[in-house]
Amino acid sequence: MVSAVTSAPSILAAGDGAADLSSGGFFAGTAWIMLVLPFVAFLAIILVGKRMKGLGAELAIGAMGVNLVWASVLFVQNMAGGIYREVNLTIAEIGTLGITDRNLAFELGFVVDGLSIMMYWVVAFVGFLVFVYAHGYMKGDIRVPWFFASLSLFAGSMLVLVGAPNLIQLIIGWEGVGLASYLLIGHYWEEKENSDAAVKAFMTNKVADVGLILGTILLGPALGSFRFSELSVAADAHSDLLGGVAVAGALLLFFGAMGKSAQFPLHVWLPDAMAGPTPVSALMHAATMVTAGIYLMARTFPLYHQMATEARPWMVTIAVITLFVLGFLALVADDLKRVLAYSTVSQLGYMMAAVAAGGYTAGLFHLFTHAFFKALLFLGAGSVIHAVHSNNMSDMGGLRKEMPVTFWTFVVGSISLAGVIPLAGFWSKDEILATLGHEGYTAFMWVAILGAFVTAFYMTRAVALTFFGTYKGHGHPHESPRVMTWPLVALAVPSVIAGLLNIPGVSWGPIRNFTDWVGARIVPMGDYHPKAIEWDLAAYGLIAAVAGIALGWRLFSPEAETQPARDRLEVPVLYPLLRRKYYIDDLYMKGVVNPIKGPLARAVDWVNGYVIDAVINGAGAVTAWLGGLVYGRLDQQGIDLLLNAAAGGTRGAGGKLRLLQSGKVQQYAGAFVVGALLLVVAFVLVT
Amino acid sequence: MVLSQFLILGALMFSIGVYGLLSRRNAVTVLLAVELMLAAVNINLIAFEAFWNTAAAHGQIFAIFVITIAAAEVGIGLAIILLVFRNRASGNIDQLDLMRW
Amino acid sequence: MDLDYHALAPELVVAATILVVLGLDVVLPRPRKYWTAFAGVLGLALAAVPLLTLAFGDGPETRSMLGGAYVVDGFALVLKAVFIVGGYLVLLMSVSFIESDRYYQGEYYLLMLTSILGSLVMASSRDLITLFVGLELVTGPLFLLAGWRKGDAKSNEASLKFFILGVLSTAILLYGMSFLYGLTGSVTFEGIREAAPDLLDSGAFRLAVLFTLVGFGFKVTAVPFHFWAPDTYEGAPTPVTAYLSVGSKAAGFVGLLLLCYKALPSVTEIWGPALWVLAALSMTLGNLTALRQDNVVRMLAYSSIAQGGFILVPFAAAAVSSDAAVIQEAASATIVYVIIYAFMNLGAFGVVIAGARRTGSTMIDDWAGMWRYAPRLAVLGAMFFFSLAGIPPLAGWYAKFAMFLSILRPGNAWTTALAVIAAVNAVIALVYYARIGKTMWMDHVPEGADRSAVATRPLTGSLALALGISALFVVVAGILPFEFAGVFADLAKVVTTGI
Amino acid sequence: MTFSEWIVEPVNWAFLAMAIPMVIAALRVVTSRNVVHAALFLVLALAASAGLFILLSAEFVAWVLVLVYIGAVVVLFLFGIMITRAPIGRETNLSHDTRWPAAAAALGVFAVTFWLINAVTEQMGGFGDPLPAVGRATATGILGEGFINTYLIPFEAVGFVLLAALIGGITLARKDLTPAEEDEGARV
Repeated sequence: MVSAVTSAPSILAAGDGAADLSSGGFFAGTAWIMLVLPFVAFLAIILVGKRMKGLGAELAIGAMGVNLVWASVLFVQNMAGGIYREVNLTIAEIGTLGITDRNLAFELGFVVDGLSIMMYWVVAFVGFLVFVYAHGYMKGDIRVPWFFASLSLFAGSMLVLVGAPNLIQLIIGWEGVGLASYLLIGHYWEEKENSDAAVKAFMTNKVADVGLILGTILLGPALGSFRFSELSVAADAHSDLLGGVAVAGALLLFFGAMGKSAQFPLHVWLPDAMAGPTPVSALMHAATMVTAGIYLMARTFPLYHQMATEARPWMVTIAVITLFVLGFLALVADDLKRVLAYSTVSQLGYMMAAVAAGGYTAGLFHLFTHAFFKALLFLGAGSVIHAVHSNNMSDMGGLRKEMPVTFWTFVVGSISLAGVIPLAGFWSKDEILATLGHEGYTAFMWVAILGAFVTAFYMTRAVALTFFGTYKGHGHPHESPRVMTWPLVALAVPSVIAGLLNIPGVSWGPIRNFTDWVGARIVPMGDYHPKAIEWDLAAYGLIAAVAGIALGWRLFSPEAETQPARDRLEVPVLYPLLRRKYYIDDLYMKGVVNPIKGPLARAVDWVNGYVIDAVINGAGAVTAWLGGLVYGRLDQQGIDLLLNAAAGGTRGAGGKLRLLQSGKVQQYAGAFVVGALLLVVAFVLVT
Repeated sequence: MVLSQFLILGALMFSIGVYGLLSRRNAVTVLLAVELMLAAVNINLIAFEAFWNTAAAHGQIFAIFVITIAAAEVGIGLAIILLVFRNRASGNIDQLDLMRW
Repeated sequence: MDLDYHALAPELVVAATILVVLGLDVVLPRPRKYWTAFAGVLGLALAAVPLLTLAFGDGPETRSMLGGAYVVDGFALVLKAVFIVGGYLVLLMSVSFIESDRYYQGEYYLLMLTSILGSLVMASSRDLITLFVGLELVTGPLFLLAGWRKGDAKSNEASLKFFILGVLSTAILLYGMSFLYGLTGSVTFEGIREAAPDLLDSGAFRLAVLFTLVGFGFKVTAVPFHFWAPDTYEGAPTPVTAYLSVGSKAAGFVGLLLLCYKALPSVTEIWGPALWVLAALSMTLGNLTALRQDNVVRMLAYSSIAQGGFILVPFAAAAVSSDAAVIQEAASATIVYVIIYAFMNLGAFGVVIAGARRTGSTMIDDWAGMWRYAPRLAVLGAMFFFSLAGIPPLAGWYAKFAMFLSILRPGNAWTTALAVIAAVNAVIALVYYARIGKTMWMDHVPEGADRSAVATRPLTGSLALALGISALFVVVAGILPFEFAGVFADLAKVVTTGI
Repeated sequence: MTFSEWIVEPVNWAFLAMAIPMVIAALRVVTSRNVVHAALFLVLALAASAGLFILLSAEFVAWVLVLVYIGAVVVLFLFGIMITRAPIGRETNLSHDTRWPAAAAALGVFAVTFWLINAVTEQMGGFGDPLPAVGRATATGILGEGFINTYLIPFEAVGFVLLAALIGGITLARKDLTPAEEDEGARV
């Protein structure tokens, strides 16, 4: 029942912003290939993967390579001048619903505009490199064809999601991403822990999906269309159709996004999702899955920016809690991938905060740069894990000599993530800070700056514990094969330079800048762009980053690598307490006894040797304690407790209800009669 | 004669049937109680039929169907009771709690 | 007598099949009794032929006979098709099950066919008497079939419990119907519909409507009229349970549809809130209790209670609206859900039968790691359970989608609240469906279980055919749901005409 | 119509003469400690209701009731009682502890129904008026026509209900033969 193909939506004429956008020519018209190819690869791998030399990897890589070509051409075209094209195929008419008399339709199609081109390219680029890397990483693993098939399904679903011109197709892609992530996280399903993690991810996402689906059902009928283009135009025009449902719909969609993008308190699945093979983590954290929520927010940005302004403070609050509170957890984790996972959660908080506060470009730019350095960090971590056969940093150390490529690229990624000028992370984070400040969330801006400090701190710790000091593992680590190292290098380059694409106020001649690229939408986004670099803000951000690195280095440098430093990792709550007790003794000795012994002679030494030391140690201890508190109380106990209580509550209720089933037929009959009687009494006597 | 006297009589019979169904231990007596409830239905039907006094006599036809179906149900019920009795040597239904929860 | 034999042909074929089965059972010696199964399956397949000629032939859309007491229209045809196909699948599942034990084969098929005949009668009934007799024709044989494993005390008990609560529900239903007739002076749905608006304020009329609903509430296992279901489902032979949870439940919904939309559309104030309560209770209680079940049949029993609640949801939507389009959509949502539910639940029971043959157990834990030794069965199981959970692209998602669409359309606070309850329940349901999926796919085969020796071919030919048909439907309807949607929209118009 | 107006009508005496024994018999059905007595009290209650039907000019239904119920069903009951060897004679424990909740439920049902019927009587005056049908005899022919015209399908369907009940009931209730006995039967 496929009917009319519309190359451009009828609404295009109404959106004045789209008037100067080109339709993109051949590559935009055939962009659907990108949505379809991974599924072709998926089927092909399932069918013939086992019999191929690379066990299907070449099919997955090939499909992704073609996608990368398409996405790159579109990316370059869009640099020179904005592209907009939307194609919708009507699959079925649903009919009218709700207050408008417009016919709702179930449509499939694809959209090519600044936002989707950026995402196509990120998914294709990161995906391609991860696939190549995985070819090396998974050598000799179990179920390799199945793994690559699932990986293709993962990327393909994400592309369907990104290319979706309407909410329905987005949901299809969304569920596909969830399904594929379930398969991949549980790839080593022989271990119960892993399959539990897969189920946890699936369940948490499913809970959030209720919000997305309800939001769709609320917005679509009210507007009379599921299309994003119509939603954007209507929101831009402050249409009455959306008036009543905008805030509720926006919050419901946001709830959906919270699940996929791991916003507090729905972040619980993401750290456990480490159970999957490392390439999956890299893909999941950089390009697919977790970015889906941010993408949804960006896709429906006009709704939030123009109509649902009441929803935004709530969203910013949740995002800032996410970025700040959950960053601490990375401080106490021993599992290298877990450190990176908590870092992702925190960075997603940055992106969400930016988009929610009204910084469309800022959020997307951070998504863009984060994709490179986070993929790089995960692949680097994978390389290390591949070498030492352990996820734990307590089994690593001193690897910089054995694994120079991994080491240097990992350092680049870390510094970029920490936000040191002029690497990519600095510029994108700076823009988020500027947006928060400009939109009036000043307090949150300072929290975010503090968050940057924490980020730098834990990344320094991770680098120090992994690559410096002495090796504590077993066996002989060695550099990974070329197939794994060159993706690292390929990712390191954009991790360094990508930030230059969007320096405030700078336009690079014919290729313009990132703001212009993602601004190619059906209506102008109308978000804030700083005209020039705000040097004071940049300085604060930089100071926070450098301070974090310095503190991290001070505490975890090879010289400080003592048993107490380890204890701080392994006994997060207990250790600081012990440490404090020690302080009191110390204070008593040095602060009370010594000054009396030699008040003046020791004064300089005291200031020099103690105050500075104490401040540094104290700051470190407090941060670590906070991390321990958040991790131990809030995450491990609080949230899990909440979830367990919810689960236990329902199970408990189920248990109580179960007792109703006594087995005695006359009790059943009694319930029957009383039930009937109550119905009559309720609806006869009361009304 | 007024209609309500029959309806109230019907209600009384129905309630007595409910009591019997809920309180009797023996399966056969439970079945007897159900027959009382169906008798109440028939009283209602015939009384309403008399009240409307239409030519087509739907109420009486309905009542005859109820009687026939009830007879079939008794046959079915006794067969089941017999079956249970054969396996358990008891006609008491409050001992039937093999399956619960 | 104005009989339209073409319109009556499905019923006549089934009735003739019953007599043929009876005759064969008398004539055939015991070792050849399986011919009765063959005759039953064949007869039911033949009964589908006139359905096709009626649906796609040139005749009138609505064939009314016996003074309007018996009507064959689009609504009746589609539901008859569901009953016949569903019955066909149950018979296929029964073949090996019944043959494998010392069951009475001929009588079994005779009773099963009689019950199917009853549901055919119900779908065409347009007055209380035909509806009631049809309902009894559905239920009566099932009381007996539930006890068909004669030597098994559980089966006996299942039968007796089912029977006692069944006759109680019949009595309450009839008491309600007697008032329905008495207050409106009519037994036809049309007459009741005309008289009902004047009786809206009458308490006795409310009692009549509610008691009648309770009678059907028993059939569709609405809480608190559901208590028989878990015990009976567990104790009865599994194919009978499959039929109970699908055929007889669908018959109950046909009764409810006719009663609510044909007879009582003008008094939605009475049945709407009542069904709202029943839907909310059934979904919640069914799902919560299902969470705690260790036996897959019992879990399916509670899940089917919860699914019944989902099917009741659109009624509440129709009750708050006076917009014909909304009411039609609600009716269509119920029909769609019933049809899709029939296939996916039958499929699930088929998997249970095969799984029980393979593992010798219906405990969920004993099915752990099934994919290792019975991969096809594990795939089918995951498919049907995930379809029941409503995960696209399996048909179950569209059933839930249509249900949510219908309940959200009126935009009333009560319906929205019910939608929220349904949404929460949909998530809860996922937990236990996913759990069994996980057990089959991810857990280890239990220690010491020898899976190689027990029936290595769990899928006998007829069972495989039944599963194949169900699976095909679940996949095709899930991928192309909107192809079906148009048909149901028309059906809903048929059901709700005159509102 | 007031009670004094009502009670002076002779036909109402007839009504009471049948209704009072009927209710008493019904109560005995559900309270008697002897199963056989309970079944016999059911006969009495049904006979009284047959009498009421005649009072309401529904003779055919009344005779069907007598023939089908008293003639067949109750006999079936008595057979059932004897086969299941339910103690013939007094049994101490025919009702169990749930009888008080059961009584409460039953009273609730009666109270609600009674109240609603009264409300109807007040609302719709007609229910309180004398019944028009008294003295009118329904021609049995009307019933016959109804069965083979309007209600032909349920009439046939009832036939199948009875067939199923008969065959299924026999199958379920009969004692299973051992395989050896079966072979014996097969050869004959």
